[in-house]
Amino acid sequence: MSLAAFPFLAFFLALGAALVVVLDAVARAALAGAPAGPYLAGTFRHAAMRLSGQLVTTEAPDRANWRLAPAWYGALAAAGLAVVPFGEGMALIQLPTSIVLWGAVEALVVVVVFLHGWSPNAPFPLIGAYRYVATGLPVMLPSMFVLIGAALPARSLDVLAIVESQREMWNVVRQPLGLPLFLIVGLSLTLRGPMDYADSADLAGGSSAEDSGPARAMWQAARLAMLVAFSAMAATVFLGGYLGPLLPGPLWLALKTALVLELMVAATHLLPRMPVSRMVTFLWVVLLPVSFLHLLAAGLVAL
Amino acid sequence: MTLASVLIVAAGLIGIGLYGALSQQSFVMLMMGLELIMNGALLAVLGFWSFALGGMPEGQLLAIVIMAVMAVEMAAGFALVVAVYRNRQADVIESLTTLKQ
Amino acid sequence: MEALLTALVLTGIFVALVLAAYRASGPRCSPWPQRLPFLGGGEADTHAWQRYHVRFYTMTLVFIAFEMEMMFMYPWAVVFVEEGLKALAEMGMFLAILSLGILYGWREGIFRWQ
Amino acid sequence: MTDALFTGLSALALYAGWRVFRVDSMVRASFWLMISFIAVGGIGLLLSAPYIGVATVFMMAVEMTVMVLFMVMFMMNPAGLNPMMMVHQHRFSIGVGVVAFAGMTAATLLTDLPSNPVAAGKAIVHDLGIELLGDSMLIFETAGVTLLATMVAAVILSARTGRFGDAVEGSVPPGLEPGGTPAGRVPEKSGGHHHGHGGHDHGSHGDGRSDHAHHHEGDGHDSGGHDHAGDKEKHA
Amino acid sequence: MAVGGTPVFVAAGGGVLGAVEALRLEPALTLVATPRAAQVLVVAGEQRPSDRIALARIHAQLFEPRATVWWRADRPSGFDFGTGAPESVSDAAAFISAQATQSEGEAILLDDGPPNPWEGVGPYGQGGNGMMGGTPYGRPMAMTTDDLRDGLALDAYSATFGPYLTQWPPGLIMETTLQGDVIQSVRIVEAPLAQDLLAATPHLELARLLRLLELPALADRLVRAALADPARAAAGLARAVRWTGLLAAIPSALARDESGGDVRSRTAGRLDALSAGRPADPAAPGDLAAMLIGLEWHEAALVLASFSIDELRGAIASPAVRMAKGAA
Repeated sequence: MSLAAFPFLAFFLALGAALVVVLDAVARAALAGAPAGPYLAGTFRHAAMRLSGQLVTTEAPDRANWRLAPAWYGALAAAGLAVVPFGEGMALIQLPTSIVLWGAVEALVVVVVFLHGWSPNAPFPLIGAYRYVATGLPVMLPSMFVLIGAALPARSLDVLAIVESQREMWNVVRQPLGLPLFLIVGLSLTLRGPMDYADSADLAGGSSAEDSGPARAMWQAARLAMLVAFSAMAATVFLGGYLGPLLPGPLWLALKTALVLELMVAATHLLPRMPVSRMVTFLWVVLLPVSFLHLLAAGLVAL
Repeated sequence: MTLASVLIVAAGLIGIGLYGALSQQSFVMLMMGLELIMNGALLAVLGFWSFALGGMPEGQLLAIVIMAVMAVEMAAGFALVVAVYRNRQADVIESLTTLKQ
Repeated sequence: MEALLTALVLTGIFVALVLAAYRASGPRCSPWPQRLPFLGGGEADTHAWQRYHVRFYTMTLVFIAFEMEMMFMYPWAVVFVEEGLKALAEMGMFLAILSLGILYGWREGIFRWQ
Repeated sequence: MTDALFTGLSALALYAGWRVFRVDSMVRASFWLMISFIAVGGIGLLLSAPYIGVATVFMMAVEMTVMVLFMVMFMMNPAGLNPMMMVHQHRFSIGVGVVAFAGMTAATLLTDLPSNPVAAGKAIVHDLGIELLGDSMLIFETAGVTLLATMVAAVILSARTGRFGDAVEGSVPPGLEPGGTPAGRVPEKSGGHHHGHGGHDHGSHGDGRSDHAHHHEGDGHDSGGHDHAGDKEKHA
Repeated sequence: MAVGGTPVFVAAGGGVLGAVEALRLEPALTLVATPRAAQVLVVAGEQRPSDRIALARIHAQLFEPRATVWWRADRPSGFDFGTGAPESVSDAAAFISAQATQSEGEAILLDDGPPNPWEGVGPYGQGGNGMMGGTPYGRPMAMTTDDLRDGLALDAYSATFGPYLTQWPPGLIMETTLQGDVIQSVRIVEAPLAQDLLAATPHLELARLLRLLELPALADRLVRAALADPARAAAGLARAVRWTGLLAAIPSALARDESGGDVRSRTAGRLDALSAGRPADPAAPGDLAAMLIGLEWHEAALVLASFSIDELRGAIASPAVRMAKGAA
């Protein structure tokens, strides 16, 4: 453990989340053909107001799980970010198997999102929760293949070793299919755009349709935190993490994370979301074979 | 933390699991009991591996086998539940036993 | 051990944050009309909690069997470069066998809504 | 510190395991079981098993999610809105549980346990990888075939279109162009108006022919619920 | 993700959908899909007298302090709270946004009581008996029925949806029974309300569909183009929409209408109309309720959005079509 990483973790989560809000507003305004300024001002003004609203309940909710779901989601984001090294040896959680820990975070996200949708005892959240399980489970397969692919040249399951293995060449070059596959996983982890099966528009907000006031604000904040954690992980696994000339490591990581954030925001606004059964078939029949190919290619390159 | 303490905790998990597996009327709840027994077995294996086998890789392999057994048991068990429910509209163990006759 | 402690502390921080946010919020109790689940103005006959008809249940069973392969793959990845083509061949066989199961499931239509 | 963590995690594992059979909500029961597994995974970390420990969390989170789906699907009153106690031979089960625990504890305490702890700095995951690959392909082959058998068995038993259901539907190959229409949503030829509404478009991937067959076959087969449904509708 | 101004829920009635879409573009407001997220309820357009209770429910579901604004709408009797907003879109937006902080709170119109008595009933006082009986917490539990698709008789969830679901055409009320997320039976209680001319442009019809496919930014762009000049050919815009892969995301052969078109082909037709600057080709939904049966919820929403509101109204007008239960 490197306690020096703790302030970086806090900064990353806070600044990253703010950056996503800005990027989202800019992307949305640009696509809509409108100035971004007014949207941005409103967003920050209303975040504070939401926090003070009433915490509405439903007829017979599973209150503990409903109220704590945002906390678990945020904690998972933090735990995921904790395995990311901000500099040489500067990861909060150092394990010889830290990519397996990231995998566990992904699996637990499915649990948390399901609980969040199940607990209010209302139809739209319920449908959202089940939809998310349908896509959240199979989307873990490409994710694992991609991470294992990155572990091959590193000969280790440690994220630190994966970064060090990229000194000569970044994984994004060696394993070109990896980043796009991993981005799809990220969209699912953070319930965004084409993979937003939990909080969907056709369900009036899905798993968060019954959230009000601080519960809603916290859930949205946790989603942002997860987005930052995911982007940092993607930057670490594919873009060499903290590696880079001249600038200090954490700054390099921040820049690369911002780049991945931009990709994620763009994908959110530019790709449509298929009906869920189509997506499940797509995940198994298209993405899984593609990740097989990815692993094969990564293996051959690593040999 | 000694091997004995780990094994006692494992025994506790197995005991609770046995209680669940024997007492629950519903087939899916029975599977929960079985999983809990496996959980105890997993802990015992990890304890032995760590304290008594000097980190022999076969110990870890045994843990993986336990997990595989759990996965297989769950997949087959639930498939059976679906098949029975489709025919009988019930999931209690009694209906499974009548199915045998 | 440090990893466990770190995870516990991070979880504690987030739980505390969320609970603090709830504490600062407005009135607590909801009258009955406010508790009605949102249906765009309509009303439900029953509780939403139900024996929910999962439409993808066979897919999940295949998934847990397939996902076991991960348990084998992680350690495999560590020794892959060392063992070379032999490791590649073994994993290729393994995945090929499992893929048969997925192909069979696809043929039986388990990925679409039952 | 390690001892404190071990004690805490053990207590959590046992408490969560006990809650599994005491809560009314099936969702809570499954996730209590998951917490029990996570606690054991944590103990695994303390036992210097970084791979098995973390992988337990990963695998069990997934398995318990699936568990929840099926628990909610097939248990009456899945959310526990009405308190319930679905047990039989209760006292006997408690007795067996207690006796098993006492027996194993006694055995543990009375046996002279061997001691050979894991050496610090041992390449644990690496050794496991070498062990898995082994001299022959035995482990991977066995695991692969077992899992394949499980998958096939699960599909046959649970899917309605399995071998015991509509043989015709099952024998129609899916569309083979992965990029195109993966769901096999080929436009219907004549099946559409057979049952008078577009809803079954969805249920009839494969192709129009299979859809047609599906509905005729359904009347003659004794494959459970579908017939049942058909009968009800006729009566209504 | 929440971007923008005051979160408002618009309970849209008749003759106002185009104006509501214009309101959506105002940076001072963010239109949300659920009253749980809204600081202000905006009641817009002509309201059916029969929707009074639905409106009162939506009003009750807002979090406190409630604020209501009436915009281009007459108040139904009994709704003697809230303020009227100015007619013009930009003035209304500023006015509504200001109400968020000025409201003192409004009382709920509906009686405060559970739908069924439950407290103290039953052995544990939870309102139920046995495993499934009674009305625990004021509502009965769902019971099993046969299923259309795979023969597993699990619980069915029956509810009235609408008329204020923002993802559906305003005014549409359907009594729907679901098993899981698949529609088992549909009874159309009320047809959607007639809307203004702007709502019938291909731009706004596409925008409704794009929102269901999680492309809200492009939908806003379409609305902006429609507000500028709905008759002008917008080939570039149509291309931008096509490039998202929207047509590939829609399942093929979904909800065949009488002329043989499906959701995908109707959407493609709208895109062609958009790039040519003409109205879209008409389609005839036929038996709408039957068309929705057996569909997954998202697909059903896509089907509804793939017809124009006038087409839906026309299809529902004949009384024979209004009743359709179960499978044929």
